[in-house]
Amino acid sequence: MRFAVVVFPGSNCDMDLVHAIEDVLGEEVNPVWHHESDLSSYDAILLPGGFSYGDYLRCGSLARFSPVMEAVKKEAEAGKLVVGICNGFQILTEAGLLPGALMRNDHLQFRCEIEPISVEKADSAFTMHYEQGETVQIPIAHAEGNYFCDDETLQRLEASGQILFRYAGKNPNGALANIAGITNEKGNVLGMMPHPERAIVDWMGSPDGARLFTSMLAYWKENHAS
Amino acid sequence: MIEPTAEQIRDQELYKEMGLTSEEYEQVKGHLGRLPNWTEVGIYSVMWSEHCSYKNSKPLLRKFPTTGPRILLGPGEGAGVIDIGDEQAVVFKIESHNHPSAVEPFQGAATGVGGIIRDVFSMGARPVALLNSLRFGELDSSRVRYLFDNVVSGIAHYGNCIGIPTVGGEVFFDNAYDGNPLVNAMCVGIINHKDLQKGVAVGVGNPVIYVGASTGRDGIHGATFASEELNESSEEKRPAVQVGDPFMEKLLLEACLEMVEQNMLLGIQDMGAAGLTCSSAEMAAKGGQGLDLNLDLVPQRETGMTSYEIMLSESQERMLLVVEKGREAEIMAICDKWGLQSAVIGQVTDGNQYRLFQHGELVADIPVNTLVDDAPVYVREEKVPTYYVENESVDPTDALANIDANEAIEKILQSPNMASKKYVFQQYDYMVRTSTAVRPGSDAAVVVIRGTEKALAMSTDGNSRYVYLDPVNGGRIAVAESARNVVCSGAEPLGITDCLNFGSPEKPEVYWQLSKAIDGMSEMCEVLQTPVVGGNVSLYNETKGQPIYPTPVVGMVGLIEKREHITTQAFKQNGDVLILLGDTAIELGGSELQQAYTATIAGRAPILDSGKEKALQQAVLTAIRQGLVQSAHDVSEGGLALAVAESCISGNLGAKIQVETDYDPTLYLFSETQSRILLSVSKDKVEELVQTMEQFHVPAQVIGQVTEGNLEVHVNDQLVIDRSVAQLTNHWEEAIPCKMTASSTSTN
Amino acid sequence: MYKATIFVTLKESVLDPQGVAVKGSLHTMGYSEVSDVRIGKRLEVSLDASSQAAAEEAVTLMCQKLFSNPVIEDFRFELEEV
Amino acid sequence: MYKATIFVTLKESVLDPQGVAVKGSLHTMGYSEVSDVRIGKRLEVSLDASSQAAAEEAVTLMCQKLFSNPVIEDFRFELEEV
Ligand SMILES: Nc1ncnc2c1ncn2[C@@H]1O[C@H](COP(=O)(O)OP(=O)(O)O)[C@@H](O)[C@H]1O
Ligand SMILES: [Mg+2]
Repeated sequence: MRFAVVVFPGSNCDMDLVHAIEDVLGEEVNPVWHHESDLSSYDAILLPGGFSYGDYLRCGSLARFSPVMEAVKKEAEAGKLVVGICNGFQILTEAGLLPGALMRNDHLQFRCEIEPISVEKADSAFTMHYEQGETVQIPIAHAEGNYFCDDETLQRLEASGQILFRYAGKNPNGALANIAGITNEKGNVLGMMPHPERAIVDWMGSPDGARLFTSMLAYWKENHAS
Repeated sequence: MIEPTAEQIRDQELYKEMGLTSEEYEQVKGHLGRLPNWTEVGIYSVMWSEHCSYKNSKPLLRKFPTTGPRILLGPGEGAGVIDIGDEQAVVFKIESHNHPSAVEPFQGAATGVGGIIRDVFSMGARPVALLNSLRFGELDSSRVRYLFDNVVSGIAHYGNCIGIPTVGGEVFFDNAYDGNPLVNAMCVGIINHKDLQKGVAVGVGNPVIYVGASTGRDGIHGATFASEELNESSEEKRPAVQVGDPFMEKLLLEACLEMVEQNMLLGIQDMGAAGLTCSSAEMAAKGGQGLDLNLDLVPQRETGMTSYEIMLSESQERMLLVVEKGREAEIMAICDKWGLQSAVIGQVTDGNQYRLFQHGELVADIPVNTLVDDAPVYVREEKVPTYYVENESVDPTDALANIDANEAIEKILQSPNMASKKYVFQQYDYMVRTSTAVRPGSDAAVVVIRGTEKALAMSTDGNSRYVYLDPVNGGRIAVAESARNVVCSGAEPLGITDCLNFGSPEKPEVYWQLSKAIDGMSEMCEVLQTPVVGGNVSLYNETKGQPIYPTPVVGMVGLIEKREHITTQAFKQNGDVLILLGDTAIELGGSELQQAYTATIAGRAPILDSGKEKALQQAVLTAIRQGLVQSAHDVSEGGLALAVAESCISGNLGAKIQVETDYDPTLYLFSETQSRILLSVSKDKVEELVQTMEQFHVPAQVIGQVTEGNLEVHVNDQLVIDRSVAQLTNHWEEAIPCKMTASSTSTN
Repeated sequence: MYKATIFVTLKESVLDPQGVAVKGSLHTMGYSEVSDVRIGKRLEVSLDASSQAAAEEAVTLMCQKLFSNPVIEDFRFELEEV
Repeated sequence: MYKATIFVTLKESVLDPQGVAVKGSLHTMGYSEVSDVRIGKRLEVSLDASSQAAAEEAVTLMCQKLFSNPVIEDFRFELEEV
């Protein structure tokens, strides 16, 4: 399986993701500069955390116009797995690949801590190695993770099982319905505020994030069992 | 603005406004053999400011030990460099941004972080961690809350955005810092030996290249500002504050490291204090060359900037490079990739002249060595302060009789100085780069080195109350405590960087504090074999004529050989045996107990015996490497009682302590005697541990065990502390948030 | 040359935590007479355009595509020739 | 009841990194006609006051103490009775 990690100017979790894929899966993974216009040779595309373009104006708003985003859209439509983590999630919503918006944390401060996260749906491409309803420990680190959408969108997200992760402890940012991560309708595009790549071995504080990556590999293998 | 003429500068003594004395002005005249013009006076004044020249501290700084078998580069360059094996080295430095933070806390603190990061990557190193050390007045003041909140979010903003984890630090509140907060930032980087860069201009005819943000009128004369006392008119020095752009710095960082990797650079130096002036003059002086700069080629953000303004601007996120002639295009290509602006602005010349041209005219022409090597040096008068003499006869215990230990522990856990600093560090991204193995909240932070079994432990420390009461012992303790923190994490201390925050050196009492503190620090560094590889001096920290407490801050870095040696302060398991290392006397001068119950400090600080300290640290490191230790925590502020409480809280476990003493139980439990460490050890390892301690002649006393119940302390068979850990945790965690939410924060 | 002054505000229906916090601060500072605070952005954009209409069209597009997020924000602008 | 609309902007000589980044993006999006972008805040404050003069005084104080830092920012406001 081949992974691309998109590097925007100001991305800062790009190498963390590359290392996580190497360490957890040992699969091929390449950082891809934001000028790239063809991602067709990759099986999965990861948009890392950080402060693309300084997160000026609104988080993710400037990155969305990077040339690579056209290619990301194309591959998402083709059904490839796309994951946006933290700033990556913000970019995906700004780009319209996921519904809603991520606003400033309600307490207005940046928040970094390991959070209990509940897995709301364990039969997705990203969560098949988790138990349904399981609570896992995954770090968050953001100032703008306060998920918002209109009522109608929320109902649709709930009804079609697009909410994969919710905060299971005290809501750390004011997110609507404790939402920590959602997919698109087709289920191949995931955006999440928690950082699974920061929780892959015990010394990091929790190994629980690793299973997100192993799930993706298992899903891909299932669908490419030739 | 019309610039004054050379004659006006002389006749109206305008150089004084820039911080030059009459004698210094005469020296400038002598160096030039004529009257200096406005630009030249500006250049001399910043180059000869305390911030750039260390003119008041240089003779004292020579006392520090700066060499050792592992030291690759000591003080002098951007940051110190220490070998860690495998052709790798650690690069680190601390720097102050006190005065800018006092007038614009968010940007002042943010640009302080930005500056120290540039110091590290201009050495060719990849920055891997940030720390800080902060001092404020007390949180009851809304101005202090405003400063505290904004300094913390400024630090968070810069570090989080650029993607370097802020893994540790310290915060201390005391009225001594009311008008003059301290903001010290430290950066730690890792480098391959072969990538080490230098800030030199060499090779006649080689181009000088400017990279990064364009130059504006911000921060003009920042270095001079940093070298003056704060007063009412400081507010008018406003343009001395800059706005930082961490996004730009991230691009600059990646671009520079790409140039380093491709071995393109002959010289690189960041434009920090005194901007283009300091970087270019120092590079030329170090290279033993002259330099010509054409200021018309300097990227400018504003129109109509004069040569004076361009040279003295402290606009952020800028770098100066010298490369071999002919390689300009390669540099430009990397800059273009990262969307950075770059320009060839001059060249290295034969000889010793530092020449600036603007609009086709020669606007400054200075022998470059006179800016750097011939800066004035002052040895000031020292005088023992009367408070020090008076304190000789004060016995702190007189005022501390009959204190209930239960009440004391709750009170002290809630003192903002001892309370949890989670309010602060939860705003820092301490996990980015996925290398943080010990997060904020233990004695030292630990960052692993990818691809090896090694890790770095790091800590910033400095108890200024001790230094005030007794600068020699206080200086020793600052170094010893930071080393102890690092040892408790399983690391061998390697070396320190220090930031000396003091009042005006022109006051003999302050100069005495500085001199004595350096004596104490030097001695401890010598004994622990942790040389000083770099640092920063911030003098004139006074408001309304009142100096701050003398505040040397020590940034210590240690090397952990194997990941399995990483140790934290948290208790690990019910039933583990608690062992107190070191002897306990009753030493309460400058203690938390004294502050909490008398609201003052008096007497003498605890004594530190450097030989005992060395033995203790060696013994503990040995025991950790032998795999005998479950948790280790240094006993410092708040004494044994606080050390046990903190280990309970971080491990979410209880403890049952039983000790005997001839002293008053509360005094015993809260005494701050130095050279003590609290260990927890599993039962089957106790014997071996005690043997190891005997080898090093370190007193070891079994004082109790880890439990799942309350924190219970029995002194002479009498139960003096009995509190649930949940309750203590709550007091400890809520203290600062409570103070912050109870009331508003405003700018004034 | 035209100068557009653009105002981006959170939609009425969206909670403005920053506004709420500022109001709270004002109250503890003693300004209890303040009943509401809302915080938005003001952008000043200088641009060349062949006509007022052309400038207006360009700025509208920039607002829709970049300056505001329609999920949470509204915008409006003023345009003057300079 | 009064409504104050307050504009807080960075001083002319102070770097506006946000404006610079947005301008850069506009250029890559093809809007090369944009020569400058500066970004500031706009606050709407509703307050009770006994007179226009009293409201003006209160808002001025709030601006100085809370809404802006005079070291790097300027402010100005409009006040209307509502
Ligand atoms: N300003 C700060 N930034 C980051 N971490 C901090 C800060 N202040 C305190 N901490 C963290 O909180 C913990 C306790 O700090 P402190 O009480 O100073 O410990 P110690 O007395 O052991 O040096 C440490 O892990 C420290 O790194
Ligand atoms: Mg300590």
